[in-house]
Order: sequence, then C-alpha cells, then structure tokens
Amino acid sequence: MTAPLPPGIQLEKADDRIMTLNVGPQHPGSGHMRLIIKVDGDYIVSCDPDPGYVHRGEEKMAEYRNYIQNIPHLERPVIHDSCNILYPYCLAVEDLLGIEVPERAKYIRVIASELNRCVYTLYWLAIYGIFLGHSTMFMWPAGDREFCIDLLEAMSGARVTHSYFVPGGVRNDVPANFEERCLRQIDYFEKRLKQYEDIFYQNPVLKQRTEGTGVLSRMDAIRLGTTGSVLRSAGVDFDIRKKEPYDVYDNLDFQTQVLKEGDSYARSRVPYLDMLESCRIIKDALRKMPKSGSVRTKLKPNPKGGNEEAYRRVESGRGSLGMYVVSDGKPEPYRVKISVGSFRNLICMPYLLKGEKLGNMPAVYWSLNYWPVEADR
Amino acid sequence: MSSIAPEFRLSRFVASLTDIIFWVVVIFTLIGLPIVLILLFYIQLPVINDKLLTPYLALTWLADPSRTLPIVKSLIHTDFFRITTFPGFGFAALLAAGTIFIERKLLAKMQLRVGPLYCGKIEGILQLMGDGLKLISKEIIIPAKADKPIFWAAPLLFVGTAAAFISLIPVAPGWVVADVDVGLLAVFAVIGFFPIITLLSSWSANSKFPFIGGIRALHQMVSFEIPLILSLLGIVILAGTLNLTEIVESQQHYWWIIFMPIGAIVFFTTILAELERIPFDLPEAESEIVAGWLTEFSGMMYGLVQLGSYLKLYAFAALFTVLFLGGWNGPMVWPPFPQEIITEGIKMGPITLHVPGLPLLDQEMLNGTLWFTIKTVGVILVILIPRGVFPRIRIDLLLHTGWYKLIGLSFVNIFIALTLVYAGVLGPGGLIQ
Amino acid sequence: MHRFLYSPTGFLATLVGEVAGSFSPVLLMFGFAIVATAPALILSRMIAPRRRSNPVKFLPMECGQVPSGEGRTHFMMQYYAYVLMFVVFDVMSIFLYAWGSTLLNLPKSATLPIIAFLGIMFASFAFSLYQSGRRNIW
Amino acid sequence: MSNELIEFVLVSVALLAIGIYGLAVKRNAIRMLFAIEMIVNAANLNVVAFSRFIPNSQGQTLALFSIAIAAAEVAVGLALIIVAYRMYKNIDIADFRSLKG
Amino acid sequence: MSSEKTTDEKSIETVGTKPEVAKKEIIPVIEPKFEKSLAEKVVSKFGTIVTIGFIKPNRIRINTKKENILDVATFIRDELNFDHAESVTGVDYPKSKEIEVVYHLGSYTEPQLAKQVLTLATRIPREDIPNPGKDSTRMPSLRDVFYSVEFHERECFEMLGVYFEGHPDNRRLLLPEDWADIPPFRKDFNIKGR
Amino acid sequence: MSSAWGIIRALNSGVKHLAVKRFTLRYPEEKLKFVGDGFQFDPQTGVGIAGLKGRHILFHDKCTGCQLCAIACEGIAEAIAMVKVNETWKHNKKTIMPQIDYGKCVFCGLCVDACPFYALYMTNDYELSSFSKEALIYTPSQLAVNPKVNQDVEIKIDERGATHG
Amino acid sequence: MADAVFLAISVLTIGSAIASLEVRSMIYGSISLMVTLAGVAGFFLLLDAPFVAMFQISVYVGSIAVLILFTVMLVRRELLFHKIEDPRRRYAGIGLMIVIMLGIGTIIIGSGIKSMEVDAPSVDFKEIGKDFLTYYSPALVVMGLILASAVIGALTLARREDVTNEQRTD
Repeated sequence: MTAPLPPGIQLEKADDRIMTLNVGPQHPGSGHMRLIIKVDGDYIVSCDPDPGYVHRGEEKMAEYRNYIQNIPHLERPVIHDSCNILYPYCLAVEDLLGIEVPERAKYIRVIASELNRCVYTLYWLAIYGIFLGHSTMFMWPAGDREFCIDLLEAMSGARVTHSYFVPGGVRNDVPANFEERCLRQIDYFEKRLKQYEDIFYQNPVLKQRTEGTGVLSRMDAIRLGTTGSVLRSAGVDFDIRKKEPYDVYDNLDFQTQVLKEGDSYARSRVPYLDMLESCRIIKDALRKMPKSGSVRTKLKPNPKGGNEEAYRRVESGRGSLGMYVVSDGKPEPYRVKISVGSFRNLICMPYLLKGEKLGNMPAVYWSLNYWPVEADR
Repeated sequence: MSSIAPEFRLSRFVASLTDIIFWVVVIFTLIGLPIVLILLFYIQLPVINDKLLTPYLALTWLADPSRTLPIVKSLIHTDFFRITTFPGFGFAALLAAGTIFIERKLLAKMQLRVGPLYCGKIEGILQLMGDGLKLISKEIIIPAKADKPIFWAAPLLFVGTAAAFISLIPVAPGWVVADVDVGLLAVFAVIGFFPIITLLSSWSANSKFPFIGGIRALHQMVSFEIPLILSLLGIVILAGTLNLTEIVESQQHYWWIIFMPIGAIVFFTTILAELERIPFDLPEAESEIVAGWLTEFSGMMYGLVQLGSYLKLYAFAALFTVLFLGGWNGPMVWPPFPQEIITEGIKMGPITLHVPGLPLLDQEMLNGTLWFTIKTVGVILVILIPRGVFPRIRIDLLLHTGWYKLIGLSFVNIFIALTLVYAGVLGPGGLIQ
Repeated sequence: MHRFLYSPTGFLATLVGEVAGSFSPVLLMFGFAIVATAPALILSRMIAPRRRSNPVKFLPMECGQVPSGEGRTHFMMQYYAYVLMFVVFDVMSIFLYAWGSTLLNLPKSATLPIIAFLGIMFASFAFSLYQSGRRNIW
Repeated sequence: MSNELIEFVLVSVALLAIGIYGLAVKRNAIRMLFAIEMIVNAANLNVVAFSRFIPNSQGQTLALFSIAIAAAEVAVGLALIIVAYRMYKNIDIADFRSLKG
Repeated sequence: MSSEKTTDEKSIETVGTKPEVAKKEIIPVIEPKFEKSLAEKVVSKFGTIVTIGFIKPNRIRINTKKENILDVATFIRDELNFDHAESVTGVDYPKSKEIEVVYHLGSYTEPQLAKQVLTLATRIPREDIPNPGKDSTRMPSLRDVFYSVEFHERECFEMLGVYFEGHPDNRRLLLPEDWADIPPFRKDFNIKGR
Repeated sequence: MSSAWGIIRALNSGVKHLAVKRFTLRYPEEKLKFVGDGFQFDPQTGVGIAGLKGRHILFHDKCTGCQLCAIACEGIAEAIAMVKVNETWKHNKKTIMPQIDYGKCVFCGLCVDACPFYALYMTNDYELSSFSKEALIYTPSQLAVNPKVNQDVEIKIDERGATHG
Repeated sequence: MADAVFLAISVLTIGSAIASLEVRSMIYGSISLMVTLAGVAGFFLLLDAPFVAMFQISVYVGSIAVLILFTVMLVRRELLFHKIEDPRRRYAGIGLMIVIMLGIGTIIIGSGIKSMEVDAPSVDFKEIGKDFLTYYSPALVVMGLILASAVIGALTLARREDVTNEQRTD
C-alpha cells in the first residue's frame, strides 16, 4: 500500500535535495501534532505523523470513575463536539445497565447532537478557511457558530462543555420557548450557510487549489478503514445514522451526503452538506418531538453494570465514534475504549500527502477532518 | 520568575529614556552641529526678495510672522522637502499608515466584526501607533547562526528600495522627487531589487522556513515581472514616452484604462503578486511555511518590513493611477486662491495685513494632489478587497497563471495598442486627439 | 516642465550632468529612507529588553523541535526553469521597450524585424514553457 | 560633461585587468563567471564612453546587444555549472577535466 | 430502541471471556438469525478453534487462539466480507495473567453487514514485569489482513506492551519519546493519587 | 470563463457583506442574556431545570453538610471541599458546608445534581476572574451571596442580518 | 565635485570587483559583483546613457544577479568557502593584472584620446530604438536567435533526467 510518487521525484537517497521539515507542534499549519515531512523541492516525499502531544489518557482515567462521574471528563477530547462523544458512551452504558430512555429525551438528544455537529463543523471549517489563507472564511463560521452555541447554551447551560447527556436521558429539559427560538435561529443559520457557497465553495481559486489534490479512491478509503466525511467523499454511502439508527434517527427525514471525487474539495464539502442536512434534521425533530414528558430515567446512586461488554457507535462530526465499555460488575467500568474517527483517518495522512506539493499540505491535512485532541484522547 | 520576566519599572524606563536623550544631545552637539555648520558653507542658499537667505536672516524673519511665509515657501520648493515630506517619504508613509487602518477596518466589516476599537477612543484610530510602540519595545531576536550583516540590513534595504520606488512617482504637476526621462525603466530597475533583498534576507536567517519562503518569493516576483513589464508596453506605445510625468500629461482627455482594460487587469494582478498579497501571499503562507521569509524577523525589524511593504503597496497603487487612471488629471474642484488677498492683503476690520509669499501652493498642484490621492486610495481599496474574498493560491498554479495566462493577455494588450496606432485611431494624426 | 526654484540636486546636475543629476534624488530618497528608519531599530535595540539567559531562544524556528540539519541546504524547487527563462525573457521585454517608445516615430517597415524577433521569441517561449511545464525532469 | 574620456577608459582597463586576473587565477567556476562578467562590462563601459564622446547612438546600441548576450551567456553558463555540480558534486574547474566525452 | 433489545436478549454464552467474575443470571434470549448464520459460518469452517463469545443484535463476538487469528481474520475478510477494523483494543486481566486483544471489524462494501460489528478477540500471555517487544506478550499482526489496523496496533503496542509480529512499524505513537515506565494501560499502572 | 464568473460572484458576495450588520458582541459593555436564573435541579423528578451553569449559590438554610456534592466532585474536579462554618443550623449538625475552588471547577453541575436538599444551585454569574489563585476559592459565606447581573442583550434577527443587541 | 562623484563610483566599482573575486563567502562575492555592475550603471549615467544604465540595472542586477545568487545557494555550503589556490599561480595572476593595467594604461594615456573632450548634447535614447529597427534590424533578429538558443540550451542542460542513477562519489 504505497502512494505513487510523481515520476522524477526521488525517494530518500544520499542527496542534498531532500529537506526535512517539522510541521508542528508549534506551527500555524498544524494542530497539536507534528508532521515530519521530507520535501524534494516542492514535492513531499514522505510524511510521518507524530501525534500524542495532547494525550491525556482518558481511557485510563475512565477506569477510576463511576459511570456518571465519567461524563464531564469523557467529553474533554472533543469539547466542540461534546454531545456526540458522550452519545455512544451513554448508549453503551444504557446497554450495560439496562435502562430505557424516555421518548422526549431521545429527540432532545438528537437535536443537541445535531447542533453540536454544526458547532464542530463550523469550527473545523473556520480553520480550513484560514489554512487556505481565506480569512473571511475563518471569521464567518466562527461568528455563525454562535447561533448554535447560543441554542446549546439555552438547552444545557454551558457554551462548550455541556455535560448534557447522561445514561438514561439528558440532564434537564429544554426551556419554555425553546422551539420557536430554535426554529428562528436555525432558519437564519441555514440562510447564512448558503452564503458560504459564493465566497468559498464556488470560489474558482479554491476549486483550482483543492480539486484533484489528495485523491483517495473508493477502494483505498475502504481498505484504510476511513470514516465519516473522508469515507463519504470517496463515494461510499455509509452513515451510521442511516445504517444503524440509534435513538430516533430512523423516524427522521434526512439523507446521507455522498460525493464521488474523493479529493480535498469533496472532503471539505461533505461536512458542509452535512450541516445543511443537520438543519433539516433539527427542524424535523422539533416537529415530531413529544411536547411534554420525562427526559431522564432516574438512576440509583452508583449504578453497577453487569458482567458484560458493549460496543456502540454513533456518527459524530468526524465520522464513526465508537465506545467499547467492558464492565465487571463494579460501579466503575473495567475498560473503556474510545474508537474515534480522527484516529482512524490519521492513517490516510502519510498515504495522501506522499507525492503532494507542499502547498497542498494544509489543504489535504485539514480536509481529513482530523481533530488532534480527539485522536490522542 | 524574575530572571525570565522582571517587572516593568517606570523609574528604570524613565532613566533609560533620559539616558538616550542625554546621549543624543551630546552626540548632536559634538558631531551634528559642526557638520551642519560646515554644510551651511557649501549649500547654495536660496534668494528671497533679492536677498540671500542666510541663517541669520532666516532667524530674524522667523520672528516676523508676515515674513515667515516666503521662507516656508522657499523651503517647500527644495528637494529636501520633496524627499522628506510631500511627494516623498512623509506623504507615502502617511498614506501607508492610513492604508493599514483602512485595511483592518474594511476587512473587519467584510468579516462581520469590528476591528480595532479601543485604542484612541474613536474606532481604534491610534491602533497603529500602539502597534508601533509595541514593536519598538520588543526584543529583537537574531537566530544564532544567522548572517548578521545581511540580516540587519535587509529590512532597511527593503524600506529604502520602496522609498526609491516612491521617488519616481509624479503626484502633481511638477511635483515629483526624481523626474527621470526613462522613468518607467527606472521603475523596473527598482522593482528588480526586491527579489534580491528577499532572497538574501531569507538566506541569512539560516532557517528552513524562511529559506523556502524566500525561494518562493523569488519565483513569484520573477515570474510576475515579465507580465508587469509587458502589460505596460501598450501605454508606452500609445504615449510615445517613458517619462511618467509625460505619460500623465498624455491622459488629459482620456485615461488609458479605456483603451487598455486588459492591460490594466494584467497589471493589477501582477501588482497583487509583487506585493505578496492574498491570493498571492505564498511567500508568507502561514499554514505551510510558518511565516515564510518573515519568520525570523522579530520586533522592529518585522515592523520595518511591514512598513516597507505598505510603502510598496502605495507605490504600486500610485503607479497604477499614474499609468492607467490619468494621475492628477481631473476637473478643477479646488477653489482658486482669492486674488484680492495677494493684491490687497487680508482685511481684518480696520487693519489690512499684507502677507508676502501667498499663495503658498498653486491651485493646480492642490487640485492635482486631491485627484491623485482620491484615485490612489481607490486603487488601494481595490487592492485590499481580495484579501477578504480569495484563498491563497498554490505555487504551481501561480506560476502557471503568470507565465501562461498573463503573458498571453499582455501580448493581446500590445496588439490592441498596435491596432489602435496602425488603424489610425490614436497616435499622431489619429481620430481622437 | 516646472523647474525647481532651489534644489541641491539641481546644483548636482550642473556638476554630474543633466541625466545623472535627474537620477540623484532616487539615491537620496533611498538614503533618506534608511536614515529615517534606522533610528527605529537603534531605539528598539536601546529600549527593548535583551536577555541571553536561554540559548534555546536563539535557535532558528523549527516548530518547537531542536533544529535538524542545515538551514541553508541544497534546495531546489521544481520551478528553477522559470528563473532561467526569466533571465532571457526579461531581456526580451525590455528590448521591446526600445521599440515601443519610438514606435510612433518609426517607419512602417520597421514592423517586420520586430515581427521576426517576436516570432523567434514566441517559438522559444513555447518550447521553454513546454520544458518547464514537465515537472518530472526538474 | 566635465569628465574626460580617458578616465572612463582607465576604469574599464582596470576592470578588464581584474577580470583577466580572475580568469587566470580562480578555479571556482562561478568565480570565473564573475570574471567574465567583469570583462564584458569593461567592454561595455568602453563602448558607451566612446559613443558619448563621438556623439552617436550606435555605441549604446552595441552595449545593449552586449548586455543581452551576456544575460544569455550567464543563463547557459550557470546551467552548465549546475550540470557539472550534479555530476561531480564540485564546482572546481580542475575536477571537470574528465568532462570529455 | 436499542436499549430495549439488549435488555431482553442477553447472551448465554460467555465462554472464556470473563473467567474471574461470577456469571450473572441467565436471561432467555432469541438469537438474531442473520448474526447467527454469520457465526455459524465461522464455526463450521474452524470448528473448535473458535468459540462464539456472544451473539446479540448487530454484535457478534468470536474468540480464538492467537496462533489461529491470522487464518480466522483472513476467512472473515474473504468470506464474510468484513473489510476494515474499527478499533483494536487491549484489555488487561492481571488475575488470569492474560491480555485480551479485541478487534472490532466492520464492513463498508456489503450493505447487509453495515450495521454488524464483529468482535474478534484473542488472549495472549502477560508478564508481571513487562518488557515491551522482548517478552512473550506477542501475537501476529493483522496488518496484512486489515490494513486499517496499522496505527491501532501501534497504539496497542505502546499502551499495553503487546508486540505485533510482522508489523512493519512498531514505533512509539502517542507516548513521549522518553517514556520509561510500564505500559500505561495495564492494570498495575496506577494513576497518581488513586 | 466560468472562473471569471466565479471570481465576480465571490467579489460581489464579499462586497455585499460590507452592508450586513456586524454580529460581534462588545463584551464588557454588553452582556448576553441567558435563559432563566441558572441551572437548578429537582431531586424529586431527577431532572434539572435549564439555565446557565455559572457560579454556585449555596442556601445556608438548606445545606445539611451531607458532603454529597463533594463526593460527586471527587472524581471530576476535586473542587469542592467541606469546611467548618461558624453558623449554627439545626439541620446542619456537623456545621460543615462546601467551599468551591473555581480554579478547579469545570462547571459540569453534577454537584447540583447530587444535592437532595435544594441547597446548591448555579447562577448566571460567570465573571470570576481574579489576580490570584486564592481569590478563586469561594467560602460558603461568599457562595451565599446572590450575584448581581445585568445581562440584557439578545440575538436579533432581521433583514440586514443577525446581531447582538 | 564631479570628480568626487566619479572617483567614488570608480573606487566602489573596482573595489567591489576585487572583493567579488577575493571574498571568502560566495554570497558576499555575488553581492560585490552586484555592486560592481551597479557601479558600471552609474558610469553609464555619467555618460548620459540612461536607457543603457537602466537596462544594465534591470538585467544585470534584477535578473542575472538573482540567478547567480540562486545558483550559489544551490551549491553546497562547504564548497562555497572551499578555496584551493596555488600561491604561485596567484602571484603570477597579480603580476599579469598589473602588467595589463600598466601596459594598456600607458598605451592609452600616450594615445590621442586624452584630448578628446566634447560638449555636444547627449544622444536621445529614442535613437537607440530607431537604430535597432532600421540599420541593425538583422542584428536584432540574430539577437532573437541567440536568446532563443540560450534559453533552449539552458533548459536542456539544467534539467535532471539522468540524475536518478547518479551516486555521490565523495
């Protein structure tokens, strides 16, 4: 499995032409990670990702805390997508503890997780904009993100780290006039999203720059085990919300966004289309949500899981996010494994960057929808 | 903690300031004054009202306010004034500073934010001054293995070259620092220095990212210099001269942009590339190569490079105005100086004050400056807007644009000019004249 | 043409000749800009703190890692051909100025040699663009 | 014009002599290129100086041709040096002796 | 919806998965048909080499020995069309001196299998004083079968000290270069203050 | 040609936004309005009441010193410590009450969930910055003070764009 | 005064010409060469040939110096400071230089051009364009051919098709 190099570009050899560049960790073009890049002139000969700068051992920490106390710190890897990273944990723990979730809570969960997907994707898009030198595309999503953050804050009481989902439902009910406010803001937000087309997605400079770069073919996407927008931009129709619907996703009306090209442009466009789809889901969920009812199943203090294991996955902003929880009958989980999309997409990086031009490095790197903190856990 | 960042002490700061002032005074009195006195013997002194303006006479006249104006007028018409203040460095630096403020505010508006706000009470108008103070008080760090002479000289040379470029721009009739017969060629010669300075500074830092940035800058500037040169050939053909003042004077009735929009577009694109502005800011692409050739510059060195690049921005915008938008040409909107003040003096009730030396500046010049400034600021605005609209381009696409599209378009422009000449539309004996 | 009322460079022009005199303000402006901005550097050097406690501070930028290898290496981009081309076509384009500035005074027959010149240059331009466009050989 | 022709000619002679010295002594290919440039410039200076003192334009024309050809020569020369450097990893003229064939 | 099913249908078989913990009460379950057919395919091919851990809706667990894991994985990839690994997990069982390595396999190509996650688990010996890469805690790498496990196995190696034989790139991934302690995800590595 | 059209569209879009209202909130002068008075919890239904998770407020007349909040916090941030108070309450035999270190608190609100006596709520006050670490530790008497907040800016959406205030 | 300017430029030119050959660092040598060429341009200005002077600056300083600098940076660093010179050869070279200077200098000073001094107005640069396209038009075409062959030759030489199986010998 090696990516082809353009003809005439040398592989590593005893030659002066090869220059080693450390991209990161203190680099405006990398997150909290390092890419060791070898360039021959303008072409990247090899790329070796070196993550781990923000590794904090969440999985180990989870073994020392009970099922409820795990909630605030398990969302730390992706504080911009904190609802979605708690979602599989809650589902898995509900499996282990045998709890049923009230119907209204399911809808609230869906709304919160879709809003959070927008929050994450806009943050990601903002950084994608500034990576490509488009400062307006940095400011607009960062500003429009506030719509979703305000809604989430009205729901959960916190702007970023919500700690909103718990096994058995959600922490609190939505406020009184939430639905009309949500509808109004989401309508405007959708309008704003459509304005990104002109200045960013249909911008010929951007298209020239990203189309045809870092192409991941369908077969490679499957073999490399990619997920999320990387997979769907390569033409594989796989969305866990459709394929393995959790909570109430099977009742809702939405489509999976799939593009065929597999290049940086398609990879950057799929999350954007997903955001538009999220708006649809939120509106639909608001319509179908039961108007009243309980939102949380009461748990015993220190609930104990059975002697079994559960693996549940959801579709987060970066793709499939799985939680593998092993219980041994104690209040604390025996082992928690977080299988994150970022880490699964990391494997593409050396493959895609090999043979690319140095100028494409940020475009390809960030289009992989990679969140360093999440990948390190 | 104190070894890393000792607290700011006002007393120490004041002491250092007084130290500096003391040494400046000492050095000036010991070295500067003798030089000034010696120079006074050799400088040809102006003649005002049939009297040679000796320093003594100047001092006596300064005491009499009605006589200061001739001195000021004579000073205004010296080359020293031209170089330092009006068409030269001061004017350009003022416009450059304005450009920085306008850029930040305009970009902020386009991005739905506020921009500088607090510094200077009114919409952050003193932000630039604050930034300058900050840069001056920052430590200058030079990498260990850097080539120190080149590294120190590069920012200064950059500013100097930009200033030399400015000296060639005519602002108003007769108001140009250097009125050169082959002005346009001189412009090309001056532009040719920028890639060298960039390359040398990037080389001298002994760091990888500046080196890559410098090489990119070299490729970019070099590739866009040919379309830049070729796109102006049409104007030279039609105007029949290389002197920038004469080119402006040839546009009294119509601007060259009317006949050569293609040339204007090509020239504008090359301006963006030569200035390293988005979408062509590859040498400073921060997500790929940290800050390109500016990576190792810190403190005031960075400030000087920024000053140089904004001076360069002004110079290119002014060149665009001069070549395509008719320079200072425009309807006379400046009110004429009231004639009776010159002949009869200013009447203030019973007293009539006779002021010799009025008008200080003639109406043509003020009107020309007004038009020139308006047009230049307009061009600067147009140069600033792409920064909010376009992402950065890639280097191979950039070179492709430069070598394939822009050179082709500039040849199209040349052929348009030739057609206009040979079809008898323009030129000697043409239809429009 | 407006003459200067009083100008040291006008005085220079009588000494070094009209042409060199008209160019001298360019040099003077160059010098003045350096003289006017150098105090900023000197002042900064005097005011700003200078601490040499940590030698790591003076390492070249390498994204937080200890620099590996030389900063000035044998580094060649795949676009070296464009620099070579620039040298030749820069000459060509300035040659065209000698023609363009006098075009209005030239006889019509003078177009022929310039067409021949341009034709040759176009041919070589096309060839060199083809060559430099082949990235794999650079 | 207050300078005399002889002064310019003497400067050009000095440049020529330095160029010849460089060609004779230096073995570094790039330095030899520098020396060649100096000789060419000495010739240009001479030509332009004479054309100024016999007032006609042909000397300047010749100088323009000469500069253009020098540019072409430098392009080819540097390309040659790069090829030689690639083959021998050196730019010392003495090492290029095996360049035949 | 999902919690409903899992509470009702729990597996009877927990063969060899958790030896040190007592079994809970047995709930009668209806095994899902499709999942069962998949599991039966594996069992019919390999017989006693493999054991079925459990069969739940959308989840199958297959336990095997480390000597046979390459064959089983190849069979699962070729015959059952599971084409990628979602994660590689190591679970440390210090009481039985074993480390369980769990592969979660999924499929993108087969629409039927989209919701299935096949859990392939194996147990390898564990040493009290670990010496990652040089002791008996090793197993064959599945990188040639599922390319996507490359980074996951690297992580598993550094976090649990499981050496994967045949992996081309057994280097550090997440931990700092100067990490000299025991692999941190083992149970005998304790967080400070806990 | 299409690329030229795209460039014009992008420029047009950029220039049009010069007329769109700014979204920025000028923070110290304007403060965003929140829903409700803060996050509260109803132990009987086991469900919280929506609100901002800001600084806590402790009702001394309800706190029994049961330490449940401290136990809940133990695995999360270890921000809550039980300290002696000089007050005497009938229901608080041990005369201990929570003291919260906001240098550690993550504002998850699980302590509020843990309190079965309606004694600990969260308020809309989020401006807690101080110059020293010690000032971030809020004693029970400091926690009892009801914060004064004037937050009155809301998102307004109209034809010329959305804006804060 | 004019002599002072002339003297300054000639000292600058000749001094930097010597420096460009003798400075250890090749980068500084290139910069000195740039100064030499700019000094020659200054002479052209003194000779009332602004077109040639500007051509000199924009071609020599603007492009040739850039190319030289760039090529110098491509060559490995230790080679740039590496200087093997035969001292005897060096003295012979200096001797040759002095002989040429003195010999040609005496010849020139002895010849009649010392008396040549002219007050005629300088030639307008537009004459050059006319020359190019009328009398020297065949030369212009040949010039084009030379430039074309130069760019083709340089591009053909500098590419590196055959370099893949090259190994470093030292």
